[in-house]
Amino acid sequence: MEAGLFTANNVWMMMCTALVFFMHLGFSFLEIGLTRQKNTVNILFKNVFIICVGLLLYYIGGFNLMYPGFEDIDAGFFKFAGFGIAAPENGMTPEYADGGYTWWTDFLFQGMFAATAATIVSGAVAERVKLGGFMIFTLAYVGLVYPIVGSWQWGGGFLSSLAYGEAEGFYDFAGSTLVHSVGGWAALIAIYLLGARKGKFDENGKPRAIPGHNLPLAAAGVLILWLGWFGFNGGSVLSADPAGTSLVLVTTCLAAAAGGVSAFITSTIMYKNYDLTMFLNGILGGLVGITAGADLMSPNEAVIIGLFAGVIIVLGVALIDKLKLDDPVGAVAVHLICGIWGTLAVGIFGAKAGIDQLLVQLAGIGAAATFCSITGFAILFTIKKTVGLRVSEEEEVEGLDIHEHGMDAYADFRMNQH
Amino acid sequence: MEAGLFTANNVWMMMCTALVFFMHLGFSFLEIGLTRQKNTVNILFKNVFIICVGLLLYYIGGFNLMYPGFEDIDAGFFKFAGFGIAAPENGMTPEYADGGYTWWTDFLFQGMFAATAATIVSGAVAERVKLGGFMIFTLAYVGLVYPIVGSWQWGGGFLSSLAYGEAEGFYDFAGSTLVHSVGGWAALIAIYLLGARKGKFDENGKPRAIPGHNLPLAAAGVLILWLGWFGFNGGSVLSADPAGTSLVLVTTCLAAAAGGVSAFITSTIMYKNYDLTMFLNGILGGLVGITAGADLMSPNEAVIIGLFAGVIIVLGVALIDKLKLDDPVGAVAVHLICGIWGTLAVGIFGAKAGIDQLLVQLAGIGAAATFCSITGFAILFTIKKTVGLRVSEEEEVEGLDIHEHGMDAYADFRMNQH
Amino acid sequence: MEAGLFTANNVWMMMCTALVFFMHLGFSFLEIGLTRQKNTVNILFKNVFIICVGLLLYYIGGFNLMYPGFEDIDAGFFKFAGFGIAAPENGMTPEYADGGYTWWTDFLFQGMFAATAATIVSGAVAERVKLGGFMIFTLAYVGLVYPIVGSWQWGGGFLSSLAYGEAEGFYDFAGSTLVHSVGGWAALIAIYLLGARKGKFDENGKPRAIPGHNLPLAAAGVLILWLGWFGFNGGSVLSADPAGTSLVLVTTCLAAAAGGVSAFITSTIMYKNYDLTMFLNGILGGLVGITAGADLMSPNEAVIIGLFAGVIIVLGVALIDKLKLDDPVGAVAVHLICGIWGTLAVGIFGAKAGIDQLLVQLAGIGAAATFCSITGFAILFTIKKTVGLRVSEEEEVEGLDIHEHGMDAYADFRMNQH
Amino acid sequence: MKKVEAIIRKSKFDEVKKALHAIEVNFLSYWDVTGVGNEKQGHVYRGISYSTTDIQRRYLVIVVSDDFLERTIETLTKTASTGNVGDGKIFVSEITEAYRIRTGESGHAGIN
Amino acid sequence: MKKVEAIIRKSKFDEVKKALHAIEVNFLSYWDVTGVGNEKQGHVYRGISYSTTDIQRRYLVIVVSDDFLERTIETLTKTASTGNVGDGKIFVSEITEAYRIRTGESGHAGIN
Amino acid sequence: MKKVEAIIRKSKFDEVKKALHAIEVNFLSYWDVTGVGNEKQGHVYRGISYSTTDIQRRYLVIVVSDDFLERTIETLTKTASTGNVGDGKIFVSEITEAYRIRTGESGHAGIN
Ligand SMILES: Nc1ncnc2c1ncn2[C@@H]1O[C@H](COP(=O)(O)OP(=O)(O)O)[C@@H](O)[C@H]1O
Ligand SMILES: Nc1ncnc2c1ncn2[C@@H]1O[C@H](COP(=O)(O)OP(=O)(O)O)[C@@H](O)[C@H]1O
Ligand SMILES: Nc1ncnc2c1ncn2[C@@H]1O[C@H](COP(=O)(O)OP(=O)(O)O)[C@@H](O)[C@H]1O
Repeated sequence: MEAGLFTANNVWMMMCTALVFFMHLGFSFLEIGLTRQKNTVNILFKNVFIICVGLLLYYIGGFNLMYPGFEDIDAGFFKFAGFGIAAPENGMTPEYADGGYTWWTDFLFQGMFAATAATIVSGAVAERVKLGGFMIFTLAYVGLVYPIVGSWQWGGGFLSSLAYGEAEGFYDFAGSTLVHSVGGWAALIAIYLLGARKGKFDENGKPRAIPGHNLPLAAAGVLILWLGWFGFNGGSVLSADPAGTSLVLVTTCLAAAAGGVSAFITSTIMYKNYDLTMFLNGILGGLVGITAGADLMSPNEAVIIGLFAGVIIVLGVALIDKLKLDDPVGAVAVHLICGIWGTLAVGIFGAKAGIDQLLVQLAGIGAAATFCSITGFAILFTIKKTVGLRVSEEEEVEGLDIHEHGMDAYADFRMNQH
Repeated sequence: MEAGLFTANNVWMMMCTALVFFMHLGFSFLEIGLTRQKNTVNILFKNVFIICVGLLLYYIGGFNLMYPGFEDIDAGFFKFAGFGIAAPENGMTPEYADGGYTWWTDFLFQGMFAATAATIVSGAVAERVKLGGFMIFTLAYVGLVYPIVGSWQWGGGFLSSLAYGEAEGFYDFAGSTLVHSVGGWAALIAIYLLGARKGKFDENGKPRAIPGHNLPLAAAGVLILWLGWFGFNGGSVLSADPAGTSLVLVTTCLAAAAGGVSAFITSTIMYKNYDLTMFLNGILGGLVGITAGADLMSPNEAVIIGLFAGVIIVLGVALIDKLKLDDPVGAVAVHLICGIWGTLAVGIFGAKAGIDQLLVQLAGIGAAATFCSITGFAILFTIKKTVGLRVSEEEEVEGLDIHEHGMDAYADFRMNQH
Repeated sequence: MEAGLFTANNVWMMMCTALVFFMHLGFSFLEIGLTRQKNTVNILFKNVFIICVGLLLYYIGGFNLMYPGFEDIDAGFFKFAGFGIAAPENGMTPEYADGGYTWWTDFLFQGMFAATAATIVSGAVAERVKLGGFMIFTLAYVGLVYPIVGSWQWGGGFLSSLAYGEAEGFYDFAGSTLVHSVGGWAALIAIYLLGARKGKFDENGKPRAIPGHNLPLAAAGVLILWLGWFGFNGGSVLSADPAGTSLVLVTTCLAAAAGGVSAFITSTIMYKNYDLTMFLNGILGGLVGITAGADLMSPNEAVIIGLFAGVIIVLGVALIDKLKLDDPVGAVAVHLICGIWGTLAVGIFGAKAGIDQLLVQLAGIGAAATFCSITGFAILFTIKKTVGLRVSEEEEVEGLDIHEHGMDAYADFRMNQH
Repeated sequence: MKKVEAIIRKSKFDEVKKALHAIEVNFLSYWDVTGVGNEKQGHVYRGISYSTTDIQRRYLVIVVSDDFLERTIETLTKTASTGNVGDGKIFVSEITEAYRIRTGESGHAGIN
Repeated sequence: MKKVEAIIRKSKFDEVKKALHAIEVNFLSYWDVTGVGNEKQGHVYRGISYSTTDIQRRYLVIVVSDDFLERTIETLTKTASTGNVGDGKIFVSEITEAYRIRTGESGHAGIN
Repeated sequence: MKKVEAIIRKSKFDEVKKALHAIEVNFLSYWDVTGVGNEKQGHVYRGISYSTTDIQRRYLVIVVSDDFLERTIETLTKTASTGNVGDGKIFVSEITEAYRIRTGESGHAGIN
C-alpha cells in the first residue's frame, strides 16, 4: 500500500477520534441544559469523570477485553488479552488493519467510544443519583460490561459469526446496539431502581414537567453531537475509503435531519406546540437509528429510517412517562428504543435486508439485552444495597451541587455576593 | 490518479463539510447572544429547523437544481435535473471532479452551504417574525431561490461564462455573492417588510439600544463561525491541493483578524468605547469580504480587504439604523454589504484585478440583486398577506418563547420554581 | 514524494491548525467561567483582541523573527528575516519541510500558537487589569518575546544545539517551555506587579474564595482545550506520519485523563469535597505536562506524567494562594509549573531520559525563565509606570464591563429592562 | 409618606414608567417576582402540557409623599391595566421615616 | 388588611404553597433573596473552604384581610419549619389600602 | 419593631454588612433590584450610546427592635454613602408582629 493512502486513512481516523471525543461536550451540554440549575456542577463532574476514567479503563484492560483476538474457530464469548496496551510489531505499518489506521489510532478511537456507554446512563439518572455510587457503576460497566459485549461482535466473537439462513452474521455498523443499547439498557434499569425525581409525578401518578435550565446549551449539545457523529459513523468505516465514508456521512446527516423534522411534526400534531426539546431529541433519534446500518443504506432509506426514528422518539418519551419512569433527558427513548430500531432496520432496509438477517438482528438485540440487563441490574442493585444509589431527599431538594460539591454552577450569577 | 491523493482530497472535503455544518451552531449562538432572552427558544427552533429542512430540501431537489448540468453551449439560467439524489456511475472514482472528492461528498458539502442563506435571514428578522411564516419562507428560498442563483455560477450557468474584455467570467470563489448576498438581500427585504422591533426607535425616530442577553455565547458564535470558515473557504478549493488550500486558509484568517481590528479601532474612535459586538461583527465582515477571492489574494491583499471590511461593518451598522431598519445581529452589514465588497474586491485586488473584471463582478452582483430582491419580495409579501409575517404586539412584548413554544429558554434559571 | 502523501500531510497540518485556533474559544470559556459576571465582556474582548492581533503580529514580523534561518554554524540568539510574509520558491512543494506541509500552512500553524502566550497571561490578570495596558503588553510580548524565545529552539537557535554529554540538545516537542512557560512567567510577574483582586485576601492574609460565574462554560472550555490539544501536539509532529501522530494523540489523551483523575483524588483527599474546578485544572495540567515529550513517551509513561501533573496542580494552586498571589484561573499552576514539570519529564522518562538530558532541560528552562522574566518585568513595569496596569478601585468593584465597555455581558438577563 | 407597592405585568412596565415620569414620580425601585393569582399560563415541556398560576411579574416600590399618593395610584391603575385577569395589585402602606443615604437628610428630602 | 412577609427555605416552598391553597390563600407574590442569619453553609472553591451566612431563601408577600391573618401565620409556621436553624421569619405589617389594577376596585376586592 | 428597607450601591454591600455586624445587627435579607433615581449611567451597544436612570442596586430588609433603630440608620447612612448622586435611600416602617418559623415564637424572639 502506498504511504499516501495509509497516511490519509490514518488522518481521517484520527480526526474522527477527535470528533468522537468532542461528543462528550455535546452530551454534557445536553444533559445540563435539560436539567435543573441546582444539579449542574454534579452533572459536569460526572461527565468529566466518565471521559477520564473511561479512557484510563480502556487503557488498563478494556481494549484487550474488547479485542482479545478470538481464535477463528471458536465463537467467542469472553477472552482477555492482558493488562496495559502495547502496539504489536506491525501495528504502525499498513499491514495492520489493511492500512486503515495504526494500532495507536485504533486504541484511541475505540477508547473514545467506550466512555459513551456510561454517559448515556448519566443523563437518565441525573438529579438524584449519588456521585459515589455512580462512579462505582461507571468503573464496572465501562471497564467490563461494555468491552465484553463489544467483543462479541467487533472483537470477532460469536455475534459476528451468528449465521442463519442467508444472513452471515449479526450486523451493527457503528453501534446502535453495541454502544447505544448497551448504555440504554443500563439507563432503563437504573431509572427503575432509582425511582423518579421528587415532583416528577403528582399524587395521581400524572407526570409533571420539570423544565431544564438552559435550552441554548441543550441545543448546542445536540449540534455538537451531530458533528461528533461525523466521526462516530464516519470513523466506523475504519479507513478513509472515499466511497464508503462519504456515503456514511450522507446517510447519517439525512437521517438526523429526517428524525428532527418528523419528531417536530409528530409532537406539533400531538401537543399543538412547537417543542424544541422534541425536535432536538428527534435529531438524536435519527442519528442513533442510522448508526447500525449507515454504510448499507441509500439516501432514501436513510431518510425513511430517520422519519420513523423521529416518531419513535415522541412516542417513546411519552411511553417512559406512562411507565412512571423518569428520564430527564430522554436517554432511553433515544439510545435504547432508537438503538433497537436502528438494529432492526438493517434487516428491513438496505443491502442486507431480509427476514433471516432480521432474525439474526433480533438475536443480537436479545443477547445484548440479556447480558446488559443482568449485569447492569447486578451492579446497580449491589450498589443500592451497599453504598447507596440515591441521594437523600434533603439533598435532592436543595440540589446536589451544594451537598456533594459545596459549589454553585453560577455562584456569582445568582447570589451576586462579590 | 493515485488512491492516496484521491483519498486525501476526499478526507479534506469531508472535514470541511463537517466544519461548515458546525457553522450552524455559530450562527445560532451569535443570534441568541445578541437578542433578548424571551425569544431564545424561538431562535434556536428556527435555526435547527433550517439545518434539517435545508438539508432535506437539497436532497429532494436543490442539488439537482443547482448543478443541473447545463450544456456547454448555452449560458444557462434554469434547469432541473430531477428529484432525489443518486450518484452517477463514476461518482465514487477519481474521474469525478478530477479526484477532488466523491459525488456523495459533493452533495453533502453543497448541502451544508444551502441552509446558510436562510440562517442569515433568521438573524435579521429575529424577535418579531412569525414562526409559521418564516418556515414557509425557508422552504421557498432555500428550496428554489438559492439553488437557482447558485446554478448561474457554480452550476456552470450564464454568470460563469459572462466574459467582458479581459474578464473571462464572473468570479465568486466561495460565495460572497452566491451565499452571503443571496441571504443578505432577503434579509434586507424582510426587515423592510417586517418593520422594526417595538422599542427600537423612539418617538423621534432615534435608534435605541436593545442589548442582547448573552454576549459569551455571541462571542463563541463568532469564533465557531471563524472555525467554520476554514471549511467554507478551504473546502471551496474543491480538493486538498496543498498550495491552494493553505493559501486560502492564510488569506481567510488574516482578513478575519484585520476585519476585527479595524472594526474595533473604527468603533472606538467613533463611539469612544471598546465595543465587543463591533469587534465580533468586524471579524465576520472580514470573513465575508475575503470569501469571493480567498484563492486569488496575497496575504497583504487579504489584510487590506479585511481592514476595509471592518470599517464597512461599523458604518454599515450605523447606516441600517439611520434607514430606520432594524437588524438585531447586523446581518445586512455583514452578509450583504461585505458580500458586495468582497465580490468587488476581486476586480480590485489579486490575480484577476482589472476594470473589466470589476464590471463583470458588478454585473454578477446586479443579477443576484435583481433576482433575489424580486423573488424574496414576492415570497415574503405573499406570506405577509396570507399567513402573516409578524407576531402580534402582545406576543412580541411577552416574548415568542412563551407564545409560540410555551417554553422558557432558562425556565429553571429565572423562576426557580422547582 | 508522492502527491498523495504530501497532500495527506498537509491536510493533517491544516486540521491541526484549525484545532489550535479553536483553543482560543476554550481559553475564553475557561476564563470567563472562573471569573465574575461583571468582568465578562472585558475578558471576551481581551481574548478576541489577542487572537486577531496575535495573528497580525505574526504576519508582520513574528514569523520571520521565530524562523529567521540561523546559519548552521552559529548558535543563534536573535535574527530577523524581515517584515511581511512571502512563500519561498519551493514553499508549496514537497521539498519544503520534507513534504510535511506547505509554507503557508507552516505560517498559519505557528501563528495560531503565537497568540496563546498572551492568552495565558490574560487569565491570570483577569478582573483587574487595565485594558489599554494589557493591549500594549500583548503587542510587545507576542510580537517580540515569544518569537525570540521560540527561535532559540524551533527556529534552530542555540537551545536546539545545546549539547551536553549524551544529550544532543534541549528538547521541547510542542512547547511546555516555549509556549506554556513563556506565558506562565509573564503571568507570574504580572500578578505580582498587579496585586490581588480586592477581597481575595482578608485582613489576616487568608485567601478567600471568589467563585466564578459560569462553571458550565468553564468545563466546556477545558473540553475544547483538550480537543485543541489534538492539534497542538498532533500537529507538532509536523507531518501526518501515522506512527508519530497516533502515538502523540494517545500519550496526550492518557496524560490528560490521568491528570484529571489524580487532581480529583488529591483535592478530594485534601479538601474532602469533589471540586470540579480542580478536576478541570488537573486535565489541563496533564496536557501541559505531556506537551514537551508527547512523542517520546510510552502510554505508561504518559499516564505517570499526567498523574504527577494532577498532584502538582492541586499543590500549585494552594501555593499561589499561600504566596498571596491571585490567579483566578490557575494559569501559573497549569502553564508555568506544569510546563516546567513537562520539560523536566523529558529528562526523566521516555526515549531521551538521562541525567545529561535532564541538565540540558534545566538549562533550557533557565534560559526561558531569565529572558521572559526580565523582558516581561520590563514591559509590565514600564506600563505600570506610564499608562497604568490596574483599574481604579471603583472600576474593579463595579466591574470592568460597565467602565471600559459600557456594556453588560448578560444585559437582558439581569435587568430585564426591555 | 406612603409606600406604594405595585405588582404589574412586565410588558406594561415601559408604559408605566413613562406615565409616572409625566406626573413627576421619578424615583422607584423594581425587581422581578413570581406572582400567584387568578391568571393561568399554559406551558408545554417534552410533551407534557401544564398550566401554572405562577407568572412572572414586576414588583415596583415607590415611596411618595402623601399628596402624591392619589395621582400615583390613578396613573398606575390606568396605565398598567389591560382588562384581562392578571393585571396585578397595588398595596399602600405607611412609611414612618425616610433618609437619603448620600446626605443623611430625612423627611421629604429623603424620598426624591 | 395585613401584609405578611415570610422568608422561608426554597425547599419548603411547594409544601407551603399547597398548604396555603388549602386554607384558601391563593394570592401571593414571591422572589428569591439572600438571607443573613444564624444558619451557616459550607462551600469549597478551588481548595478554599469557606462558610457563609448568606443563604438562598424565598421571600413571600401575602396580603390578607385581617380575619385570614391567624390561619395564614399558623399554616406558615407549621409547614415551613424543619426544626433546624435557618427556617426563616414572618413579619406582619399594616396595609392602608389595596387596589386591583384590572378594575380599579379597592378594599377587600383589591386583594384577591 | 421596625422594618428598615435600604436601597444601596452593590459595591458598598460588603462594607455595610461588616458595619452592621459590628453593631450586632446580624439578621437581614437582601436581593438585587433596579433603581430609578437621579443617577445616570452611560452605556453603548453596537454604536448606540444611551444613558439610563435604571441602575442595579441592592435592596436590604432589616427588621430590628425599636431600640436598635437609631444605630442601624446611622451605620447605614455612614457606610453606604460615597457622596455621589445615587447612594440610595432608607425607608422605615412599622412591623406589627414577627414570628420565628422554626419555633413559632413571636415578638422580639422573632427577629433574631
Ligand atoms: N393578596 C396578594 N398578595 C400578594 N400578591 C398578590 C395578591 N393578590 C394578587 N397578587 C399579585 O398580583 C398578580 C395578579 O393577580 P391576579 O389575581 O392574577 O389578577 P387580577 O388581579 O387581575 O385578578 C398575582 O400574580 C400576584 O403577583
Ligand atoms: N431581622 C431580620 N430581618 C430580615 N430578615 C431576617 C431577619 N431575621 C431573619 N431573617 C431572615 O430569615 C432567615 C433565617 O433566619 P436564621 O436566623 O438563619 O434562622 P432561624 O430563624 O431559624 O434562627 C435569614 O437567612 C434571613 O433571610
Ligand atoms: N421614592 C423612592 N421610592 C423607591 N425607591 C427610591 C426612591 N427614591 C430613591 N430610590 C432608590 O434609591 C436609588 C438611589 O437614588 P438616587 O436618586 O439615584 O440617588 P440619591 O438618593 O443619592 O439622590 C434609586 O436608584 C432607587 O432605587
